[in-house]
Amino acid sequence: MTLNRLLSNDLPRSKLLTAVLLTLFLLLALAPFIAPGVNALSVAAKALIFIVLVASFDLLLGYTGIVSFAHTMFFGIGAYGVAIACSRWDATWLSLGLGIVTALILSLLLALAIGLFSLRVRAIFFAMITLAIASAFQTLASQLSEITGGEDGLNFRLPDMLASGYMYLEQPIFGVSISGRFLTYYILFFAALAMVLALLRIVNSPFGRVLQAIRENEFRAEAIGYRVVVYRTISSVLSALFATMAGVMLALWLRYNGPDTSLSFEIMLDVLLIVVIGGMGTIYGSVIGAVLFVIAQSYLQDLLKLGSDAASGLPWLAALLSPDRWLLWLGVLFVLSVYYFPTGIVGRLRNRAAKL
Amino acid sequence: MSGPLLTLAGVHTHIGAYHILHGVDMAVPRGQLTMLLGRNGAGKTTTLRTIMGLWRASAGMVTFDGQDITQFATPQIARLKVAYVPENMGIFADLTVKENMLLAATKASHARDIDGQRLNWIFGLFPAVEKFWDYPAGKLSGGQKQMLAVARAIVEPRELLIVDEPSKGLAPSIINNMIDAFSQLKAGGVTILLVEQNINFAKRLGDHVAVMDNGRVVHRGSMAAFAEDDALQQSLMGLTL
Amino acid sequence: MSNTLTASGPAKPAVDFDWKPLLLVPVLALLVLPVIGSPSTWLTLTVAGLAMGMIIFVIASGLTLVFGLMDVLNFGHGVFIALGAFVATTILGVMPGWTASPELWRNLIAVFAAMLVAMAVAGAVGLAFERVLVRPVYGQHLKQILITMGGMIIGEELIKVIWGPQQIPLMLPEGLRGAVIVGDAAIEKFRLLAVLMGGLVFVALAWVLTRTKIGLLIRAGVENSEMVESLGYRIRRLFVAVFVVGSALAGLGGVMWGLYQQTVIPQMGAQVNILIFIVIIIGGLGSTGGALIGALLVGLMANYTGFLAPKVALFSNIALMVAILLWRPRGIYPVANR
Amino acid sequence: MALLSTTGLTIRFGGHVAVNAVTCQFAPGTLTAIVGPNGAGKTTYFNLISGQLQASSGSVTLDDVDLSNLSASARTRAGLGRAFQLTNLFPNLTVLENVRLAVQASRDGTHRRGLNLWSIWSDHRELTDRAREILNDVAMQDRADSVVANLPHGDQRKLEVAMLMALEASVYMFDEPTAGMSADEVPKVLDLIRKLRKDKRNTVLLVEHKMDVVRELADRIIVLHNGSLVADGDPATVIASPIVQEAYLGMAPGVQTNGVGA
Repeated sequence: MTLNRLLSNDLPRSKLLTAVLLTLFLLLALAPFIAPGVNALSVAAKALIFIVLVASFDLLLGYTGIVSFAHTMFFGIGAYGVAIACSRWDATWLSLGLGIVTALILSLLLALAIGLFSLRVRAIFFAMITLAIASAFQTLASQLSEITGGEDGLNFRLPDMLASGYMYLEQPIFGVSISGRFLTYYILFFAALAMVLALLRIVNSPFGRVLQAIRENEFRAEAIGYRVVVYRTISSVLSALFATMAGVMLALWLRYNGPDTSLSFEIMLDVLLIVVIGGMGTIYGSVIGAVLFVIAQSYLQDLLKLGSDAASGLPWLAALLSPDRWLLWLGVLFVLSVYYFPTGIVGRLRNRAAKL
Repeated sequence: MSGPLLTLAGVHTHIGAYHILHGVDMAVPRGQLTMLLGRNGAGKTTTLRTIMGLWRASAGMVTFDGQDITQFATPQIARLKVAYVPENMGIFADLTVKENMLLAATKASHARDIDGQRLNWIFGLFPAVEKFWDYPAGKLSGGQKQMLAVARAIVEPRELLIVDEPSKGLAPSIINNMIDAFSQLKAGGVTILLVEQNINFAKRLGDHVAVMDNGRVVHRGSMAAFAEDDALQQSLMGLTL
Repeated sequence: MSNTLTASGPAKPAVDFDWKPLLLVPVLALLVLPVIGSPSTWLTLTVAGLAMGMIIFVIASGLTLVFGLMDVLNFGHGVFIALGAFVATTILGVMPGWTASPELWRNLIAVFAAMLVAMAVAGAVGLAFERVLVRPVYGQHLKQILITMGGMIIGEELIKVIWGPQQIPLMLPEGLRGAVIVGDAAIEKFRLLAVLMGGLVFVALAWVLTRTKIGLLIRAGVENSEMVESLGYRIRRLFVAVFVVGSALAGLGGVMWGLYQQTVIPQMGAQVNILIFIVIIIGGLGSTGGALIGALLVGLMANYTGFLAPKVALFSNIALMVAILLWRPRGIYPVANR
Repeated sequence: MALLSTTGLTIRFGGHVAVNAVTCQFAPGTLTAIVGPNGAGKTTYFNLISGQLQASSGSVTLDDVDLSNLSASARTRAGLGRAFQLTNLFPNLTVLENVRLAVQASRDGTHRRGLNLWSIWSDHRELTDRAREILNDVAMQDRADSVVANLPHGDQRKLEVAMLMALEASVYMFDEPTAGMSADEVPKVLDLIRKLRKDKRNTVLLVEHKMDVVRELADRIIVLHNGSLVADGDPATVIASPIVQEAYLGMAPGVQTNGVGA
């Protein structure tokens, strides 16, 4: 019952889906113990970051029906907020906090400005306009090198308690040293958990239902008395704030930020792909999609390299299978999933469960 | 060849989730004027759009001149010399009257290629078309647009002319023009299918009548008999006050 | 009914051409003159801006018609730009005798050959793009955005497979290098050629659109494609033709853009795409004349701010778009029924 | 005392006057049918009242509040409920969710609940209970969990009425509520509309072609023709009036259409 409430009465509604989600939850919760290696833990941390980033985008795309290409801009603002604060000031909790708050305020204002401006123009312009704004922002970030470190980005230190050299216990537990790194991972884990549950709550609130109504039939939502513009704008702002927090998580983990790490258009494409493959308008889809994607990205490139080596007799095939052409296969996967898999993994599993 | 020019047999049409036509059966005899009457929402416009291939019949068959055209695309149907004037008239507001006419003349690539004799005859029927030849069509009044829409439909010889509510929103004098034009066309051997709500207009023109209700044709017969029978009109159309 | 058209006597067409937007370009150019100060710098920048604007127009014209005619939002248009530019590197690469020749006519033939091949290739790929990616998602905007975006990623990666992922120089032929000196201002020769080419494309497009039956069909189709079909024309076929021509023009624009920048990279399509979107939003979706004015404004703005405040160059174009949309929310020349 | 009134309501499209200076009052507890030939401006008049179109001139007042400059959604919040000629629902949500969205938007201040981000929707029992009550009223309780897109047309029309009932408006506007319905479905919808009138504070406006329906339901008829109000009165008088016979049945030359009733 409490679990039910924690999930805002929005249960997975499919046994298989429940099993998958439970497995992912345990994997991520125990990642430092299951896979103590530096690389494996980074994969898990990246999955946590993407879960939040994608789930926040789902609020916009899946629930409100808005296509925005400016989502990584807010992700970048979160990461830069932490990076700039911690590299300019001392590595204290105060600077970290100030960085986060400033980033959230900036995201809020920007999202509000974009939302209010888009009132003036037709809905189909929104995707194009956000694309232009995101691109301009990325250029700006790499050019204002005094502040952002330009193309090189910023390396910075965090409070000592989060450093990998900071040991909380002298002896490792189950072979895992309880370091600042360990603590950072669990901060990310619980932050991600809390934010996913919060998003689940928002989409299942009276507000969330109005968003769905707007997605389904904007005209009618307006006609029964909802101010569509207000709801859309709030949805954009919330989605931007969560994306900013995902950026904060990224910076906490990497202790570095640069334009390619958090602002690149490729990340935006990844987010789109994950949300489509996972299942738009489900939140759970973001969780499954993000984990699958991060694992694929980390290990499939190795697989491609194997294929490429095996095909070395055929130069063109080898070129197609080169790990550098990872994005090519991503693109193909993307197109195929939009055509043949429009409800995504979660949609498929739920349909199957409903038919049984 | 005898027999009806156009027939519909058991035609069903769905628009999205909505089932609009529930098995329409009707025949449009050659060289005569058939009126399709009925209340709003009875399915008249959907029937015309299904004939034109703008909506696809989900069941049943449409034949034209003995040929099954149910699966034909709209342009293919138009090229069988079927002209269609939709309810909103389909005027290209950004183009001039001349350009609107030129578009309908499928064989002409310039206005000067349009059959001059036919054009003069059209100018005689609808003087406004000549008068506003170089105007953007969007500037015309509603009645003038309706005249242009019909003029456009007959700029080339047609076998079948399908018009959705030609009298809608027209002043009485223009209605007389319309009636005159349709009579002349019919005299020239054109088969005409009109949707109407205006019974008086229908009475003055129609040879045959088909009345629709709830997505079906519920009455077929001669216009003369229908016009005589007030009770029938009332029961079918609910129009008599 | 109508108060203007009921007067008797021969009616003359009302002259109500919307001329205000035409003033935008000269007004913008004159407004920045005092800011820049030096007239010769201003002239150089203005010519550069017009050249860039013309190139952008060549690319944008196809996209705006594709949108207008079939309501298709193509986010993959940029891939044809990059494709055209890379094809040009190959063609100019196999014609060293022609590009290095001191004779201008040989240079020009090399450039035109590169343009023609680039257009042919981009047009052919455009045909495949329309068939495979766009056709299944007619009428579904969300899917169109996603699918064509996916198409652009695939195209960009395939370009990397064929030409490699790195930046490739695209050198101007001998005779087109250097500048013409007008007073104190140096005007690069290629920019003059770009203005000329852009002008030719505009005139050709305008001629086709206003003087031919095909153009009439396109304009009518942008307004009401269903009625065009009811008159017996196959609008889909027309649309495919427009898509192919639009892709070919993007390929042509790509060659010009590459020569203008003198280098090409696989990502150039995505970069230019953003400018193109700004242009067609400013111009009014579906309007060729609007696209021309929008492109010239964007080209000028990019060059002026590139000189005055290079770091905010792209933002200046967004600001321009915002200003125009506040003035006319549907763009400079909104098309009826859209 | 009029609940709703329009004063000199006019809209022009280009040179065409679609609704011409229509002045009319609607008292509480009445059901007025608006009739007229196709193209007479009935739906346009509706759109002007409900705010889907902005008038060129003239005003709309509800309970002495001028609505003329308000958006459609603000007018709904002020108490104008409107159903549409073409079915206009949230197709991928369930029947219950559709009605609950309307209950949530209803007039007693609860539309603000839409801005509640932090409660679980299904916890709002009072919304669900009210929605189920309304579904009971329209005899659709067993359809509550069906997805709207899969409903037969008649049920979608009934749901349209149910959503309007849920709004608890003071003025209910129906644009051909029985269009495209099979004969056995029509009486059900008419019963629903009758129910709405039970509360005497309400006003119902109805655009309708079917004269049998109008006769059965309306206690007043107004006739629009070419955008102008040409007749107004109780059904018997209006139906008997020759000018209406002409206007409605056909436009024989000589019909005077200007200035009557306006």
